[in-house]
Amino acid sequence: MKKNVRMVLSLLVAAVLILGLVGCGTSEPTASTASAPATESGSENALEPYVIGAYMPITGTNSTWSFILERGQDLAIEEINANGGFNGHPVEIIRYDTTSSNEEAAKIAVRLVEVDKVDACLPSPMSNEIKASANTLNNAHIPTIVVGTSATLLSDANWDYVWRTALNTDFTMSAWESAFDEMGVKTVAIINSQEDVCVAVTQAMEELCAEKGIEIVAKESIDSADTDFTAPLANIVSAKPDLVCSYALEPGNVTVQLRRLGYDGLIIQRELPAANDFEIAGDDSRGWAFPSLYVTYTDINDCDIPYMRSFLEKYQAAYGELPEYEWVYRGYDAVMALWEASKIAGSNDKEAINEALSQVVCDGLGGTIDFTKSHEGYESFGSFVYEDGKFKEFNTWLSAGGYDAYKQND
Amino acid sequence: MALLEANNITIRFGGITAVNNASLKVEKGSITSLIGPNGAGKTTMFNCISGVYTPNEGEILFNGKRIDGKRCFQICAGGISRTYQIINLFWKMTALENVMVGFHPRIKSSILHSLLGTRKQVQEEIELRQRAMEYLKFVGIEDTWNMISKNLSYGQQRLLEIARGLASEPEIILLDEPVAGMNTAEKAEFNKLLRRIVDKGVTVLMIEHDMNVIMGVSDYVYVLENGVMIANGKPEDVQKDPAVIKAYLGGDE
Amino acid sequence: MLKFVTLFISATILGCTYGLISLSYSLIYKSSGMMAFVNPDLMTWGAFLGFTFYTLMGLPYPIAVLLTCVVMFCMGFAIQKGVVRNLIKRNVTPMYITLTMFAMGYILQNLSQLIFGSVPRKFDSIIPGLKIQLAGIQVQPEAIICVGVSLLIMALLQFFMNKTKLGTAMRAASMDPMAAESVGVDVSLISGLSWGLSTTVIAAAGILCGPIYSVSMVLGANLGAKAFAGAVLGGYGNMIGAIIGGLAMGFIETFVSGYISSDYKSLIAYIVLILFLFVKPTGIMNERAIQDV
Amino acid sequence: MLQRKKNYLLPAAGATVLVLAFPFLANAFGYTYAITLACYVQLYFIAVSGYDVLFGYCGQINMGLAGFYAIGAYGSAILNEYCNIPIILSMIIASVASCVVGAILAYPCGKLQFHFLTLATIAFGNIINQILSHSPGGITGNFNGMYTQRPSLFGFDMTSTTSYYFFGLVCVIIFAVIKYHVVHSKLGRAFSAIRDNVKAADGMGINVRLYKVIAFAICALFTGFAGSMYAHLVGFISPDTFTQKQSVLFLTMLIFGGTTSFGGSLIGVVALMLVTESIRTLTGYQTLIYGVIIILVVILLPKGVFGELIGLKNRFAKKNRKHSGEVV
Repeated sequence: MKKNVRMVLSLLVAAVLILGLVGCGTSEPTASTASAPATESGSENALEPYVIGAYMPITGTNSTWSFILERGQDLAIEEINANGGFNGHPVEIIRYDTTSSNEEAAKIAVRLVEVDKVDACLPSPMSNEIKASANTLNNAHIPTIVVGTSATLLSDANWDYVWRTALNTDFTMSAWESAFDEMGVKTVAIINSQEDVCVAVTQAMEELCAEKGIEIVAKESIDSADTDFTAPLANIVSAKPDLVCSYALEPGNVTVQLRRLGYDGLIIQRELPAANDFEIAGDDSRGWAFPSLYVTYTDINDCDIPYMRSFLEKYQAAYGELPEYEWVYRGYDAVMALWEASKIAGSNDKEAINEALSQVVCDGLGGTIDFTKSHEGYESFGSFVYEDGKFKEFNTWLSAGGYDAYKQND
Repeated sequence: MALLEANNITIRFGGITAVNNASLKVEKGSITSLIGPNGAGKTTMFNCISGVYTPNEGEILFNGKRIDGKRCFQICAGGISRTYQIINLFWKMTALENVMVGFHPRIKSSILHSLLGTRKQVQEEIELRQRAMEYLKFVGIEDTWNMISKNLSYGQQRLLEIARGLASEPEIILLDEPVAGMNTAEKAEFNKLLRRIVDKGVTVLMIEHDMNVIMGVSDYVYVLENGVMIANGKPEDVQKDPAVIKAYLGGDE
Repeated sequence: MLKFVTLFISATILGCTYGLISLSYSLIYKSSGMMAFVNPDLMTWGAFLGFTFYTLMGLPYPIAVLLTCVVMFCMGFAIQKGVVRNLIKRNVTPMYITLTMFAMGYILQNLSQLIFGSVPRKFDSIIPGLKIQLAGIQVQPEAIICVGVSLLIMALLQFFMNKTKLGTAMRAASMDPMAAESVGVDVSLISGLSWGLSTTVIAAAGILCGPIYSVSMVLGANLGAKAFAGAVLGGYGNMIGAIIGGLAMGFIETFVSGYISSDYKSLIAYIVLILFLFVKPTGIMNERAIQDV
Repeated sequence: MLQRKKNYLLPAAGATVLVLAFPFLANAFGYTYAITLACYVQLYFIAVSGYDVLFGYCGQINMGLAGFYAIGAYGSAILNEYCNIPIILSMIIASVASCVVGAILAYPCGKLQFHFLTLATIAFGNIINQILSHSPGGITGNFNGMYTQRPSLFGFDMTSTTSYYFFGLVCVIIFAVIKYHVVHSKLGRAFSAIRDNVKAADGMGINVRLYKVIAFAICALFTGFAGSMYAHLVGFISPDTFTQKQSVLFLTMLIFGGTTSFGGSLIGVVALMLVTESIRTLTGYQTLIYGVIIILVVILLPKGVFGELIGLKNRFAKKNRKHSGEVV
């Protein structure tokens, strides 16, 4: 009996292989029909769907917030399809999982271009995965909107089909230029993790301090896979800085341990921390200051920006809770910018849409998205401070003397 | 001068002296036997000669040169090959491949040649295949050349191990209880094989229990008991030596 | 001086966490002769289960710990019965068992993401509001509990494995299943128990580290890798060695990142591991549980 | 022996025609993605063949294969970037460097037993990963990774995947020939002897320590070259590709296909590639299914798919030989 069980099984495995071959041949992606002109019976505008490809780390080490980025993209697509889609064509999205690996991202990009023949693409928020795959998309002239925040992403390789609707960390320094003078900051300490996003913003801060003659008394780098930072933080606390810049990937643990070692001054973050970072930091998150396009809200009435408010209502209607992390805004902005371009272009042709993208000026969740000057959608942005449970606009809070409570060694 | 000399060898395993001041000489072209009751230290002596153990005291000379302290593969390459009490074949390889592994120290083509697969190396390989078949024929199991050594019969495995030992063209071959588990017909056959090995110019040092195999074929006999060499000489005189009879058979025959 | 004390305290806490995980590696090696590459993910599961029982369901901490240990014991038992026993029965080469361990690690990691979600969560403190000052440094009460419990478990396991009947039976079963069977040891039950016990220890490590380092999908993976080094350092398979090795790793790491640079913290940990493997594979406690090295 | 060669000729010829025409067939059917997959299959086949020499023939474990893969990739990228050595030359130098590192690592590993050899190689893989992400002077771009170019041969740039496919094909043939020679020479026999019975191998005059070092070195050479091929195929490398998950992938491919055979490595690589592609549409469960497949194969097909198919063939051949009255 055992012998033919073995035989059946190896035939079974062979069948799986052939199925696999067939599988990636015709590629039945989750959402869209085959790319051949499908004569959809029933729906009134029987037009070919406008296919958007998307990939992100849904499983693996960097997959923490992918589900919220998906929600942002899905919400935007629902809204677009409700209002006539791209020049009348319904919009569909094909989503793949890069399992947090650059090689998979590179292969997915080729698959999206050659098998699924997508009309536009929304790559992963992970900068390394973008760098491994964007070339393929650019060479195939596919309009691509990235949401990675790494400073050198677009400047390194000038892709003329790749645009960005997220904050470029290089631009965040101008927020602190005037603030440092008003706060009278003399010495700064920096602790950063190794990811390129953090390294880039650290270099930018070092340039700013050099410019303004502020002394960097301590600079420590940590491994974001780590959980215990007592040693580097002890160095920072004993250097008695006026201000600490915490450019760690996950600020929660760093802040808790920093506060525990006795530093109760202002902590400058790289960008808006996630809801769970606030949860982990608890009341230690008092005094977090960060440049950001937008903030997350725990209560919908705190939000007074009309465009953001309508988005939050749509999100709450769809998911019954407010978004916990700003990736949802990035996903939404990216798809909306694409939609704006399709309106200007009047046709769904890749070249026309890419051309139209360079004329897009529309309102996004973080202010106005403006591609006319460069491929960076957002150039200007605000900065905020988090105190007793609320986000306060940094400059108004500063001029109202809010900083005095955090002054270190005056 | 003897081909192989082991002078007052002592081996201790954490307090127990397995072999105590034993010495033996093996003349070239002879069949020398080493006999003794179970646990007398015979296999330990063998392991010491073949480099598995290094003796605490004493020295081993092969063609006048000291070899105790050298590692197994150096001793084998030097010309001493052996078989094992518990059969130690390469189980997943065929009989032919087992014998070809035996050729290893004698293969002339270097590692680089093997990597590049030069014509000379390929030629040597083909020639090796033929010689391996000859060795199998020599011990009489040539029809099992393509069978995995695990599936051979017990007797065939014994013979294969001897064939493999001979393959490295040694000057002396150590046989560790070669006829254990063989019936009388196979034993008689084995005696003829021993003769043929010696005629090929290979000296034999053998451990064996079976008295009439030893008496029939060995030129010189050493008797070991509890690690001490209690007697040596021609088979006939050793047989009559009272100390041997007492140690071996516990009193009368 | 203040810096030294801070480093010392944090090194002890980190060391005990590593020690606890090394304990589970040594225990499973001694009782089933296998390398437990799946333990890091079991630890993440332990942490998440504890988090669900304690924070989400609001059960008191001891009950949460008990429930988690029971669930994890059954999981360990199931893994042994379902997969490991099957493999040993087919006496596959040991390499396949290692590969299966990694495969199970991937399954557990993906499952934990599907069930518990991928977002790192905060494990509420066990005794809310209690702040302990130790030589001027504010220390989390959970850290003290972690240190205490790991030393306690070490002592218990050392006693259990060497002195009790069941512990000796476990060791016998792993060293020579046939011999153990012949003297009346029900090997299949015993190896199931040894797996269950080891999974419980790793789950305990998970629950104790949860409050200190916040519960996240990669909690196990990060700490697990260094704990291996600790286990080997102390002598693989020796319970006291596991704690000593774990502590040593904690101190090496903390003081290296404190005084040299935190960049090379993991690099030095792995260099220590590989050097010990080459120079003294039996570790500080000279544990002979390993087959001939 | 010669008689068997004759009836291998026909399928071999058929295979070469298919392999050479593959890219044009793929283009014809408009399924060019398969060429990219084929490029990955080529480089993984080289790495897995090297691993087969080490694990299949010599029985030595190496769970730090990603380390050699990284040395090949980064070595070639750095040599090309900073010392602007032409790419194909930099690939060769990088794989030789990986080979040397393999030999150096293998010497102390020679005396380690199974479990500790696994641990030592895992530690080696992690050390290389840490060195890459905190490299002295940031030469490897640490976490930001490095961009790499496509190789060019006699002025002909291999930007298109088809050209890289043929370049890969040439490399596969070269390494397959090397492996064939290694296996059918005293090296191959010495390795199998060590795998089957170390004591007997030592007794038969094989310097076990030296041959283990050679096996490690050959595996490192193959994997290093595969790493450099990967670097120049993808165009961007960063430390988080060369993790332990990569080493486990190599091992899965080898065991999935079956050891000690060309067909085994090939089927293992192709099967894993196709399975990953086909479960790609089930986003969110990919790693779970990957783990389940490994366990299923290990439990149900211990000799690997190829091993089982060979088993089937023999059993089938034996049956009809009996019917046709031939003496088995």
